[in-house]
Amino acid sequence: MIHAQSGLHEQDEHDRLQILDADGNVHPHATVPDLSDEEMLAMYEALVLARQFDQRAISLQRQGRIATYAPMTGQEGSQVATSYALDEQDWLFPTYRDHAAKHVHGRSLSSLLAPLRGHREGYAIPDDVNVMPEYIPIATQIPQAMGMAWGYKLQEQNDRAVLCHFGDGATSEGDFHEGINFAGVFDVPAVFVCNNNQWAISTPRERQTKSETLASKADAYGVDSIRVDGLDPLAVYQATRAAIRKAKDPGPGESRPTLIESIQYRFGAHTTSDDPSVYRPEDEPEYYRKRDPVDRLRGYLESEDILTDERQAAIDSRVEDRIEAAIDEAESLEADPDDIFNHVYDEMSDRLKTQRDELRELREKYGDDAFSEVLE
Amino acid sequence: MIHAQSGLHEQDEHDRLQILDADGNVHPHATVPDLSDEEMLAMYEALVLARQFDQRAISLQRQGRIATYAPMTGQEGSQVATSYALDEQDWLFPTYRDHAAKHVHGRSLSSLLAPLRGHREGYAIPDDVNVMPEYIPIATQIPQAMGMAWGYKLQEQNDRAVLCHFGDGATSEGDFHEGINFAGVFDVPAVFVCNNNQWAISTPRERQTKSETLASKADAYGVDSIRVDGLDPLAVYQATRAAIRKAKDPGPGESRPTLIESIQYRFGAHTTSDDPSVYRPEDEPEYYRKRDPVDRLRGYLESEDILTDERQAAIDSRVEDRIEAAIDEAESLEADPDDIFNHVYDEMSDRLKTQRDELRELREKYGDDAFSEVLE
Amino acid sequence: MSSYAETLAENVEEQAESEDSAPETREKPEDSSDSVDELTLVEAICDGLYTEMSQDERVMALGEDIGRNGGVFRATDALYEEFGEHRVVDTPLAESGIIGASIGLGLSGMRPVAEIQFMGFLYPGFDQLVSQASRIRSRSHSQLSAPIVVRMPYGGGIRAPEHHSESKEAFFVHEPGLKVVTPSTPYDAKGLLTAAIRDPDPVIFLEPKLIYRAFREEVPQESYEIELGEASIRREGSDVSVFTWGAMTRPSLIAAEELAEDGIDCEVVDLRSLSPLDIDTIVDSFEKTGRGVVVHEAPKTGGLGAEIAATIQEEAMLHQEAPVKRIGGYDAHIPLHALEDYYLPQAVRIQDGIHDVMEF
Amino acid sequence: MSSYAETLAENVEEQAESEDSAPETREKPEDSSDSVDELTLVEAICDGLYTEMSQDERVMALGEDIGRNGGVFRATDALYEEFGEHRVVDTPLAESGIIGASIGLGLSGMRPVAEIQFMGFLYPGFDQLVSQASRIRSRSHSQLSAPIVVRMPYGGGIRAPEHHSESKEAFFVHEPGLKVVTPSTPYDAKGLLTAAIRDPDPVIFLEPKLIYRAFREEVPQESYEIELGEASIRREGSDVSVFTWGAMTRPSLIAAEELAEDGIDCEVVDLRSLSPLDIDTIVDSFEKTGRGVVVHEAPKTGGLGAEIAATIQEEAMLHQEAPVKRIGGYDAHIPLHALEDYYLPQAVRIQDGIHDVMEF
Ligand SMILES: Cc1ncc(C[n+]2csc(CCOP(=O)(O)OP(=O)(O)O)c2C)c(N)n1
Ligand SMILES: Cc1ncc(C[n+]2csc(CCOP(=O)(O)OP(=O)(O)O)c2C)c(N)n1
Ligand SMILES: [Mg+2]
Ligand SMILES: [Mg+2]
Repeated sequence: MIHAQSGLHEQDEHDRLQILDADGNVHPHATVPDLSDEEMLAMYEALVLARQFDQRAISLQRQGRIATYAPMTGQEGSQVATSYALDEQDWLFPTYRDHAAKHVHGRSLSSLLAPLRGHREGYAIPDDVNVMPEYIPIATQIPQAMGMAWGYKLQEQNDRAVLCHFGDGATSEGDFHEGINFAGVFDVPAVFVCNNNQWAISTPRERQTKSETLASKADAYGVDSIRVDGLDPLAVYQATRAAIRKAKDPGPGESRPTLIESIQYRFGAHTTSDDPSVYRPEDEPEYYRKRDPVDRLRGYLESEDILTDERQAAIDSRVEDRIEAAIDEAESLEADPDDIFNHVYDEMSDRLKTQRDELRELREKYGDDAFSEVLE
Repeated sequence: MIHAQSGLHEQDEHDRLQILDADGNVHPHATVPDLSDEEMLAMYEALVLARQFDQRAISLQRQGRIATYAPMTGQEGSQVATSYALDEQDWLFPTYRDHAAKHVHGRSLSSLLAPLRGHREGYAIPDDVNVMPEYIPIATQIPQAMGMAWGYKLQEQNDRAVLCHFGDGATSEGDFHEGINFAGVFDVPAVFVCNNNQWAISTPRERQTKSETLASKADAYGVDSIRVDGLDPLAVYQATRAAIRKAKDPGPGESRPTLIESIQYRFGAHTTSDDPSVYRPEDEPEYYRKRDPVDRLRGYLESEDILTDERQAAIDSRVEDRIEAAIDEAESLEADPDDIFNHVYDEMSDRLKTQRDELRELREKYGDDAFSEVLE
Repeated sequence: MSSYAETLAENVEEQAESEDSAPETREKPEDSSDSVDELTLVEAICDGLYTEMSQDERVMALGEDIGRNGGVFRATDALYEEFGEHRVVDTPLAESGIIGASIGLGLSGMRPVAEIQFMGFLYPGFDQLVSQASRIRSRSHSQLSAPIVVRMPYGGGIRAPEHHSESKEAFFVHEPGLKVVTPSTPYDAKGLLTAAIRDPDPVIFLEPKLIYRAFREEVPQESYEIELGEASIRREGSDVSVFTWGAMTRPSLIAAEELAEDGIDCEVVDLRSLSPLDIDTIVDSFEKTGRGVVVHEAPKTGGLGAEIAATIQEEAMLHQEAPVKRIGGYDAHIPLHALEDYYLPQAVRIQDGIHDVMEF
Repeated sequence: MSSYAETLAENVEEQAESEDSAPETREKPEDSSDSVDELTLVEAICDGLYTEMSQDERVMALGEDIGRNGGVFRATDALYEEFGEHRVVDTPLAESGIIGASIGLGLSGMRPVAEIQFMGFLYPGFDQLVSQASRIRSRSHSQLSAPIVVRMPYGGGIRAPEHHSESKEAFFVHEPGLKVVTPSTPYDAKGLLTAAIRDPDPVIFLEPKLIYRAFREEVPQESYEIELGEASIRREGSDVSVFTWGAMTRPSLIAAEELAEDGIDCEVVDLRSLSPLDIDTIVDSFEKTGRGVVVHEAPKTGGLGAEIAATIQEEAMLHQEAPVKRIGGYDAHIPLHALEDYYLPQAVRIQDGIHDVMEF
């Protein structure tokens, strides 16, 4: 029963940065990051939003209103915290699971839903938002994020860093290796966040690699690394903030890039098409549910009297409204068949023009129903 | 002057296995491998042959009698030693530079020259020789060697191991990462030998990766590793032999795969098309030439009275004869244009048959001169 | 809704259903001689693997999530339970590793069947497949070979995310040393897979995922081979030849039936084997009808339609009553699902194209 | 020896010479307006890089051994000395890393020109190029793009080892979002490279290494562009159109001259741009002559010749007096050098093929 063991693998918590314990109490020797009450509350609200968004998205998928969705419950604490640690001008390279990270760094909620409704418009990035479209082919974003960070360094835009997300499974791909090796060689201002949720679909972390930890893989590239409790938003914030600082302004002997292993757990399925009961024990998530990042931050904020019942109620209702509005917006998007051809090249080639015109004629002749969307 | 430093990087020798010192004396605490005098002499003869072969090959290339050649002088000690450490049934995955390793494990000298004369016959492997055709695309052999080792393990052919060569540059490729990671996960009987000759064409080792050592990259895969003085044939033999033993019959707590970093130096050019004076200081090889593997083994054998002047003379003349014979054999090979089509599939497709017949007709019609080989 | 769209809708519902609910583990009957099962295409693939693994110990499956999970499309359903973790192996997430390992396994005497989760994720392993597996034979003067199968779902139409709807068979067809096949029916799926596993050379086995569960067909429980390199005429006809493969076979047949009502008699040739191509069947059919279309999902430019059209004009120009028309994906990336039905050849486009060719 | 073989022999000798001896560092004259240099093709590439890097700070070069070593073919000769290690960068040995990095550099505002040492070593980076760079624009709805150039020597004929003689342009032409060009003269080399660097989309710049040093031509020192997407008619003729590109342009021209003596008047069209194809020029030429051959080094099946033949019969079938003949590499791996002259289209094969087409 190799598989069944996996969740337990990461349950020794002494080897990672933690600020809050499982109940949201500050560890005796830990220092809480220097954030104002408002900032703490904003981060908490983002967490509540993320949790709520995830549940709504799953049910939208069940209703056939969006396509396959990758849930993030259990991982949103780390996502929100890493994006909070960014400065506005920093870039974010997200995966298909990093909905909350994207939103916190500026993407609208409706833009998160648009691709799930089949619209590539959701990947169009407003000029003032530094979030790449999500990466689905595993690990491909790593050399690209490295390259962008390198580019900013070459251009001496020293106030910019790049943060790149990927999963535990991604560490097995060649692109992880090549990207982080380049980062070490060219000493680029990039922060690599490995969201180790302990499963790559059905493959547990310890079948992915015999490496003791994922963080230690950074040694192979002369890159700094740190392990952090990914269910502790404050710890993730602190580790990421430090890494971003170092990326932009390394002290003597410090190098710019950092690999952060954020140890998390995927509470739910890999995607809405996945059934984890086939490959992992039903009770495996229990341990982690007791360390729920939302509960932990709430616990802390309540104990500090930062969060009151009133504030919680206000947050809940704002979150509710924003998600509803986002769904409405996403569902009102209409697709334009010309867009198939519009974004292939800066200037449309003659052959593409001919093809576009052909499709226009066919639609004219037979009507759009002849092409009607399946399941819509 | 980043480049100019490179050779010095590896000159602290305390971190690697050594048996012979620079002059061929046995280090005080070292143990000489358990090899008979005859075995020692055979290994030495292979070294002399390798050195001689290399010089002849370079001059054949100068005369236009073979195409671009990758010299091995300085590295033959390690090549010969690794192949000596193999059992007959083990497989070898060589690169374009591993002429001596191939020969010691069974490939004829003329088969080494044949591809350089443009004949793929040189890659045809006699049934009783377990040497793959050389790999030119860097690092591609690593996952394949891993796979073969895995296959033997699955088939419980526990007396078989696979040895795979590659260079320092190869460690940057994704295939290095993926292959060795699999080796750790599936615990396969493979020995990976990184021939760190400190240069990948013009790129020095420390621009290849910021990793402290190449051996330590194995930690990222939970694979054992060792650094060895690659200019010390006895040390390389000992390390490889131990790794092969462990691959086949791991002791309790031992894992099968090993990464050996064999620290060497390329005395000459990358290939006969390369001019190292463009990118590295002329005197960089000096340090290593003083540690010449042939001289060191000769020194040891002489001091032990295993090698006498007579024996040396006999070796020299045998080597000379064998190389001459090999050149004659390689130069007598004739190419058959049908072979273009013969080895694409097990059974030739109709289209290939048509194409073969077309070429036959053209040759008939216009004569082979119309296709005459350039430069021949 | 066009009839093709309806057909699609059925497929996709079934698909979605089976993906969202826990998969059933199919029972294997004890005595399998002479028996047939009614199987879907993906079940027939699983059955083909099962049959071959039962008979030949050297055959093993490897890939991402193919073990306990049975593959993301359940193509290896229950094989892990049957054959154990050494013959049905979940690998690390690394396509070059998977294909490179398969080559090595093949060299050691195994018969590896690798799964790549989607064609769009093959590319990190492109080098090992296209530049390495393809050449083991030629570079060793036939002393060695790479007896591997690389399976991958391909094609669009299932509302999938980006990079999940690729159809780039042309890449593999252009590389000497590789064979490429794709079934359009459950029966063919098992027979082609069996032949692919037994073939001593590397075979790329493309699985049209749009029709993984589109319909059932009788599939013998015992093993059988469909020879690689042979096309199948799915519908005989005299007016125009439609050359297609994989998931496009069904809309082509639908279009043919509709056109029959207009008095146009289509011959529908399912190529099955994309490399080597069954040129004889292609040319014979064309010489009979004098008109042809090629239907595929891949972008038109540089797609396999070009090879077929070029071959026809080379071999049968004097029979050509009209240009061979290529009805393909457009020269753009396949869009997300709101637009993918405009991108993929629909029965309506196929009919229209055939009309064009008839009226030339 | 045929005249083509002689031409080749010259090239190769020059080649070998320049590879075996220390390269000279070419001096750049101070005032470069209106001046011309007599350059080889590889020098013109180097000059194109130099000119563009001098004018645009965003342009940088990266790859294996392109810095102090000036590239294994000296295509970046002296650029390291001129622009320093931050703009002419030796990377680790990792093609996916090089192309992935280039995409990111492009996104940050740089204009990276990546060198892949030989086309046969591109495949580890295939995913980043074909599946990533190609889509940055379409997946971001044109908000982002990948303004990168990927240069690589390609083609056979230089007695190179295995994997050094690839000619797989068809792979890139089939992928939407990529542009593909290849020069056949020094003048075009500089002009196309300049246009490629300035293009906002990813451009694959294929360098016919067989003719890197085959001949010299006047090349202006100042910068100029040759528009991507435009073919060039190298020889006008009325009897038959020869469509070719890269290193095959020369044997095609040689064949045309020989055939002129037999009274056959060939038009030789150097496509230059393989994606997008200049279909107008191709079709116009064909409509004029009514006969055509395509000459390329790549394997015939699935090669670009198929696309050209398919397009011609689609657009100009009624002008077709003979099938378009494809004179390509065979459907086998290019052999080692003892046989490569049998594999590559030689002038003799081209002539023979044109005779076939004339006599149809
Ligand atoms: C190159 C590539 N191969 C395979 C896949 C299919 N796939 C999608 S998600 C996934 C698992 C990823 O695991 P991990 O990196 O741990 O991220 P997580 O999903 O757990 O967040 C796989 C195999 C893919 N998207 N890309
Ligand atoms: C995938 C790939 N990229 C590039 C090359 C071109 N190339 C040939 S040898 C070489 C350097 C290899 O260096 P290293 O691995 O250190 O081996 P060495 O030649 O020093 O023995 C390069 C870049 C190649 N053969 N394969
Ligand atoms: Mg994971
Ligand atoms: Mg080296």
